[in-house]
Amino acid sequence: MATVLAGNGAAAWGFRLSRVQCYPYYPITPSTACSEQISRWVHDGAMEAVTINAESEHSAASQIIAAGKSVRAGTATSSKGLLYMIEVLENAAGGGVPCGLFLGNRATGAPINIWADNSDAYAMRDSGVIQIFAADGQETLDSIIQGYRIAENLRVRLPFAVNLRGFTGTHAYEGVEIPRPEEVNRYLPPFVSLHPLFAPEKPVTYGAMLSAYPYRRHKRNQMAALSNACEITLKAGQEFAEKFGRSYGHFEWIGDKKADLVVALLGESASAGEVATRHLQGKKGIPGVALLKIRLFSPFPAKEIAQALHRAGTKALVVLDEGLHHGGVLPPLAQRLTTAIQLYLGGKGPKVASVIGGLGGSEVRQEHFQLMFNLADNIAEGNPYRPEPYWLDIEEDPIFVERENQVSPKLWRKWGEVWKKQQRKEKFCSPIPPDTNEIRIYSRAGQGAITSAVGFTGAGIQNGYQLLTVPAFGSERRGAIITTDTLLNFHNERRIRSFMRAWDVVILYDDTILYSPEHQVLDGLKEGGALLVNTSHLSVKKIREILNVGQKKVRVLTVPAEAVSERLGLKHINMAMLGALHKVYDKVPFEPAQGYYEKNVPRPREKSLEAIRLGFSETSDREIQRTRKESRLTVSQEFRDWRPEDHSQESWPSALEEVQLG
Amino acid sequence: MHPDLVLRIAGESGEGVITIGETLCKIAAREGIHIVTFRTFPAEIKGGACMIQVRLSERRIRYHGERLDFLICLNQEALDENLPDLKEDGVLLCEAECDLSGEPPGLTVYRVPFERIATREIGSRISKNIVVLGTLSHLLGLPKNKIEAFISQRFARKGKAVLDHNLDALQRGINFAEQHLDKKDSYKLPKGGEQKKLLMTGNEAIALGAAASGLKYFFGYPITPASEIMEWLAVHLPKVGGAVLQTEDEIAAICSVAGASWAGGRSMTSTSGPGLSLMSETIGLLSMAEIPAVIVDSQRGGPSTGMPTKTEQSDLLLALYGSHGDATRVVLAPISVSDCFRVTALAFALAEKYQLPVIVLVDQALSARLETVDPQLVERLPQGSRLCVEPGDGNQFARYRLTESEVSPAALPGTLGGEHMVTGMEHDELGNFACDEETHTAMTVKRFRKLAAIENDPLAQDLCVRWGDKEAEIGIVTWGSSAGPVEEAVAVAKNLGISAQAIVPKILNPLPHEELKAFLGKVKRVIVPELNFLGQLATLLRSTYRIPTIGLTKVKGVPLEPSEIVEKIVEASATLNVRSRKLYGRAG
Amino acid sequence: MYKVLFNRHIGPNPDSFLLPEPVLDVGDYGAISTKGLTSGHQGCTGCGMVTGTNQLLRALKLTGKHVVASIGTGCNEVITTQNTSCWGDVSVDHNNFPNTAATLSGNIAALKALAQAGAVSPKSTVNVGIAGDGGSYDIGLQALLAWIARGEDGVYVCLNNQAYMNTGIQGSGATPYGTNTSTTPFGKVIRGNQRTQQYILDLALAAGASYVAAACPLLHRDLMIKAQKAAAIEGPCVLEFYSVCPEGWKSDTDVFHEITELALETRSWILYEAERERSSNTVLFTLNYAPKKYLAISEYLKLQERFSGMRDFPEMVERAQEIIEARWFFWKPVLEANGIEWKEEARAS
Amino acid sequence: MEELDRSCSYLSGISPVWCPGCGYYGILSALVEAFADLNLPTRELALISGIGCSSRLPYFVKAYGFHSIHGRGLPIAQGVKTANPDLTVVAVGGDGDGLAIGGGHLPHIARNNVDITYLLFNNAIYGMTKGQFSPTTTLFPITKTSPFGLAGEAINPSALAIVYGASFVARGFSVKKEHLKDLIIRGMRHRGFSFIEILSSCSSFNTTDMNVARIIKNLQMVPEDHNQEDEIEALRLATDKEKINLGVLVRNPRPTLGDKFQEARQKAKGKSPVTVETLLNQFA
Repeated sequence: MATVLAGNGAAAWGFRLSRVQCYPYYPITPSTACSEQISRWVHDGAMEAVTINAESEHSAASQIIAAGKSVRAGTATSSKGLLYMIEVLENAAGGGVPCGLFLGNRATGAPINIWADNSDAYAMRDSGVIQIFAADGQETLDSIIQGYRIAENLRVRLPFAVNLRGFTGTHAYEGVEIPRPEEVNRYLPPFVSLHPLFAPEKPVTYGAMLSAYPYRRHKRNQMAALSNACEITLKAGQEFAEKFGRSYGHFEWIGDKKADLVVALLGESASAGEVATRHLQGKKGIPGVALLKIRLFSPFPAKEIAQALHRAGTKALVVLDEGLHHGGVLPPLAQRLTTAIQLYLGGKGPKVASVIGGLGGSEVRQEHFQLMFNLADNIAEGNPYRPEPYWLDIEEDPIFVERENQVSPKLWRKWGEVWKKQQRKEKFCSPIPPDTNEIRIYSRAGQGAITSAVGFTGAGIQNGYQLLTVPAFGSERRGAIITTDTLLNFHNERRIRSFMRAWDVVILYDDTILYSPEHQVLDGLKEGGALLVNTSHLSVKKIREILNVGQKKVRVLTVPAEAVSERLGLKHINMAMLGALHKVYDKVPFEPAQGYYEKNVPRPREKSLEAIRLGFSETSDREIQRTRKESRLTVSQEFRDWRPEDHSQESWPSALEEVQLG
Repeated sequence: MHPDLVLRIAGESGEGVITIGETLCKIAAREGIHIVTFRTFPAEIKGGACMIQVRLSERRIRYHGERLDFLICLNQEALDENLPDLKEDGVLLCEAECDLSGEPPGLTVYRVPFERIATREIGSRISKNIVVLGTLSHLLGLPKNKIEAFISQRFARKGKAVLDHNLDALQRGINFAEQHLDKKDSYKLPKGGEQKKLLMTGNEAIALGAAASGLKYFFGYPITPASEIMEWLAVHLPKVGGAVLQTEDEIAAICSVAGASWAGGRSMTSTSGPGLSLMSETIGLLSMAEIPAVIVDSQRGGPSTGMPTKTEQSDLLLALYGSHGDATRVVLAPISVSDCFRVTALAFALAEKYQLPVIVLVDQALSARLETVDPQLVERLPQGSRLCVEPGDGNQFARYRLTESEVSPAALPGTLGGEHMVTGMEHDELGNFACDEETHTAMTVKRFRKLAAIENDPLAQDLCVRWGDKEAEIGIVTWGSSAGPVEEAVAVAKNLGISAQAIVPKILNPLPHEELKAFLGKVKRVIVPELNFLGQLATLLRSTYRIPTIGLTKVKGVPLEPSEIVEKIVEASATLNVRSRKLYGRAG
Repeated sequence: MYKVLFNRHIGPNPDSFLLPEPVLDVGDYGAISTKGLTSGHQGCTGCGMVTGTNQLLRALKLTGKHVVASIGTGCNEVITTQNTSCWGDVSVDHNNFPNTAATLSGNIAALKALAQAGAVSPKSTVNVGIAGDGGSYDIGLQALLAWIARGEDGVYVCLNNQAYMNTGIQGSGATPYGTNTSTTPFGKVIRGNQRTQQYILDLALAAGASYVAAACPLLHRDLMIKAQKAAAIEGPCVLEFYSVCPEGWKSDTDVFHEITELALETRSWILYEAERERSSNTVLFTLNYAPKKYLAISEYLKLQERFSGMRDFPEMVERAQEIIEARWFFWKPVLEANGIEWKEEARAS
Repeated sequence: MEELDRSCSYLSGISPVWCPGCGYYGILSALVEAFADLNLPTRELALISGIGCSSRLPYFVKAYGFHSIHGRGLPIAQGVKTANPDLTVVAVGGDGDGLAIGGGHLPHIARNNVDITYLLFNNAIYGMTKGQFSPTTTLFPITKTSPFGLAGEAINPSALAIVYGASFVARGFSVKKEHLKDLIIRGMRHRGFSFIEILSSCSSFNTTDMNVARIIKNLQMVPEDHNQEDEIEALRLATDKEKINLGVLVRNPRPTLGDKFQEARQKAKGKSPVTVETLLNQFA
């Protein structure tokens, strides 16, 4: 039975199930929630570990390294926090300390940017840490458990890091299977300290200073240990699959077995790639396509990947990097793949083109993958291509250029020949029909929209659907307008984690959002979709007027959620809105969902449940009556129409006589 | 023997003219004679012409009389001013030194050297009025002992010396008259009834009526001619446990009334036109917040400061419509002093029962005039009280609950469980602000239906006075103090052989439609005499009933005279057979 | 702030109101063999730090507990672990330069976790962090103060030789006024170190340390008593050792004794300790040494070439003296109670 | 927690309509906490207000409330207290309400020493009408209706009240809630007219005059040894140009209007009971 967890929550479960004994932490967006969850468990006594409220990431890293010599230790961080750790993390690798890290990947700035890319993970490439890239919460949880298994292997004894893309991964709520602790215990044996510090009978010295000869020997051994991790990872994955039924290797091959065109990348962005790949697969005129989702980045499984590409007969490989290699020829992943192909396949390997995208929270969407496959196709046809990276979503330097004057003359002089020979092909770039249902909530920060969306996700998962909820996350103040998106996938056999941005339902938690010029709430709403507004005073007609809906086929519904909550004495309107959502969107049936809510709604439970029920029943697309608590005036039409008697209209036989005659 | 005696005493302010009149009235009232007085005030506090006219009658009267039977003048200026009003065969008592060169031949003249007697013989100019009294005692047959008793009562507090001084002056007056004046005319004090009468001014009647209706708190600001109400209450209201406060302005006065009334005490204020203008905003609040209050407006010449000491009936439209928005209120207009008393009581009854402001319109002439009233006045006063509840049921108290009767039960502050808001904003039943269309419509309807309910309330029945032949084709509609001259005029017209009838509604908002409709349905000409330029009642009648009216308006600062009305009646009777609307096209 | 109390008694003090029993004097232990630092280290001749560490480790080992030392990078680490280990019968965890206190913290957490798991007894081990003045006053200050603030149970020792010696004698936060170092050279315009030195024990006390003490290897009884007290007292305890450095101070290698004595007599190094009673937040200060005769600071400057420049500038010497007097003023109540003059004028004339 | 609950029972449950960041929230909370501290029954509380942002306050408090017309809160409160002396009457109003349109009432209510507590919310702007200058605007002279600066000098409300002879004058600050609560309690305990000026920032239209940072920087509590009967010293404190003095400036008890009424009744009452009939006799 899957539980609804965000990526951070899944990571916390990973540490918890791995029986981490020492967990120092220092907060940094977007991975803080993992530490928060563990602190909560430890303070509640649900998890037995020593947490340390460190004053910096540097100290947190020092602490896992110190403690990691005696017990199982781990921490979570991101971005600059990781960079601050790297100084000491090398001591973990050099000192052979098998501690664990969870990284919510985030840009490293400057300019400061709190959103996702792989810059921080790329920055730690040379610190000797095992780097695993997970694509979702489930993989994160599983990878952390496997990570300790790999790291503590006697042939490895190195620190490891599990990476998950910030926000779209760390803050995406979805169904995660939490393995049973006793099964994990069988898979992951207790931590054994090879050279215990706390053994008076055998004093040890860690971190001694070495001169050149012992130093170079030590480093060679360290490299060998890291190389061993490659094999051990595969083994750990296989064993994990045997025990838990979910298999993980060095990489995942998605798409055609024989694939002329391959796009390679790390981590969560594969969700969108998967949708695009499946869309292109088997299409007329399109050769075999596949997505190479690489999981183990360090040590890089070069040989295995080269073999896979060779087996698939790949002609062109496009590598997406969500980070840079400043001053380098190619970005890190592209560089590693190029080297691998060159080393193991020589001239027989596919041609490799590099694409940089997804920086600083940029979306990597389905259409980007379509473009990349298109590019690969061009390369496979023998057309020239850029030796240096292409960029995604840079208007002045696009992948495909139709006309010369589209880009600057300077650029055209440089790449005009390439662009002339390459063309954007409709068969690659046709729009992908949505295959899922999607719901978008516009709310104000602090209104509890995420809680309700997560509740809805849980109810849906309980009813056997795959759901994913991704709240937009930023540096917004309380009261700013934020969005929360939920995706429903009815194809149980396929994992879809990527939004098409075609909304079946759009929900406004606050009717003032209707007036926001920055939020065009009708954008992306499907024909026949529904718009649900929390309002006590706007009529459906008025809303249609404000939005200028016109003849567009859109259902508009309203719910007086604020009045409902106020009546019940609830602070937030989210529970009433949750009920209303069920009324608007009936694919997650209301009756069975209530069973889930009974166990999971926030306190006070009874009132929340009542709010859900009232929200459901009070949602309507009719013109609403004014709802102003009990003081609402209920008076008869007759009463309202009463006016003082008009005596002037009566006839006066006597006094008026003269006037009429005149 | 004349059934009526119209007497005027004129002189300079400070000469004790009014004391003479009042003494005369007092003695006459004790004799059971009906009295109506009329007096003018100079704009100055001392100095300037002043006079008091007293009409003494055997029957019930509402008018102070048009032509004088008896004129007493204390100086030349007064003589020149007042002589034209004296009947051709009237009596003149004047200062001996006055020049009577243009004197009409038919007069009976008595000349007395009041000034000399007072200054030379008594040695005090201010006792001149007592000398006059002594002279009058002889001429009109006032019993000496009654005058002495009155003087004793009046000067007792000032010490024996003063009292003796005045008694001496009285005696000298009587002596002079007995020695030098031969009674040549037939005017005597009219015959009195068996019942002693009470003598009071309109203002006093209002104050007394308020006290009798349970007034507890009075807030006011001095203004002529309404100040006497506050002055009287300031002395007497604390005796019955009430309180009077002179506030900083009329706004504070009416606001304090609003507060005190909301807190449960019967409260009122009195003012004149300028004050009512200031109070207009709060009248809207009282109407909106449904708080009872009684406001007395003693009208004076306007607009603006106008003529503070002169009478006029020009605040009718302000009283009816003043304040922005659809503000409801009741407007009452008494027609005589005894009416002032009962109408004030009615004002409290209606205000409390229907929780709205009630405006009582009187005018300077009515406020200031002394009139005799029956002591039975205080019996069977109109009664009405506020519908109060003690909720205490735990629910939020709905102050403005919509009910069948349109009157929402109130909870006075201090009542358990009755916490509520009253507000000048449009509100829902709980008193919380609400400005949606439904609430505003419903609440406005609620407030106006109270007025409709008042029309049918037993308290508001029989508020029309009618005189004359019920079949007459000439009708007169008037209001307030103009009723007296109209009553006289109808009688005069009858003597002239013209049949006319009159109706005087004492309630002007809501109008007594049943009675007015019946009246207007009978008559063919409608004369509307009133003391303003615009013809404010006529305007109201024309707009309400779409009838043509013949206006009779006067803005001279003095009351209408019956002869003016008779003139209009004659004029109207001449047009009865002419079928043209042109004649009646002009308003007012 | 905390309430200040003074111990009337001046001298070594085995008693503590935080402990039920006084700690033992070194001589009271009888024959318990301890190792301290073993031979083979690469410390300079006349190094006070090695002596201090040695005395520290011996004192801790005397208590019968296992000692786990988390040590920071610096002379002390480099000279004892190069290709080998001179740490005798204690376990050593060297991690990095800035994170001595954080490493100490990690090891304390590990001990706690192991104790939770029932693997070891929490009282069986003393966790001690050892760093130099650079690692304590400068780069490691954040970690140190945070460790104190967290209130973890351990001992932190700052081996203060008043400059970065391992990297070639650069000025640190603990370098005294007027000192000539390679980054604060005695120039023609700027004459030596212009900063007034900081005092780590003041910072530690302000951050909430349970016990702080200043010691010098010359008075080894006092030092070892303090080390034992720090090991026994619950909560974060911070010790600071006066560590003579002939190389950095440019003094003769055989005047270890004289320099330390002059430091004490001129009061440029004050031996004291302070313990904190947490419930009432009272800190009891004990002065462990008061010179009979106050020597002028100029005497102290004589033996060390690092001060050679300032000797010729009376106003600088005067300033150095003022710094000392200002700090000594704190002890006025104790001195008066013991009939000792505290004023500057009272110094030998 | 219990404390909070008790003061909450004085809230009507209607959510205030004030802007986010408005100082009036602090005043409301100080007021209900003062009620809770004094343990006043809600039924004996009467809150009277005029018009303005501050005058909306009675809606939010569970009590007998009267939201009247612009500037007239004080005379209405006078009427209420006169008619029912058992009520605890609190009048509230803003600087425009109390010092501009209703400014004429203040001296007389102070003179009469009506036993009410008057909270003057001084935010130095007309907030409800959205940003026109008020009688206390100084530092923020460019408003919607004074685009080229102000013509007049600002009024100092506390000084005015002292000069008018209010028997209790205090100045509070909406941010200093506990202090303000204490002032309100003292004002309500004072028998007679209690004038409390409450400085409060208008977060939407004037954050300059009542700038919280500026006031915090410049404020100073009235010295403990200040003689509250010394009106000259109080005036000096109220008009201090350097510092903003908070606290009780004047406390000078004297007979109230109610006392005067009672005295008048005693004096007017003769030996025999007075009825309408006896009143009638004087006209005989």
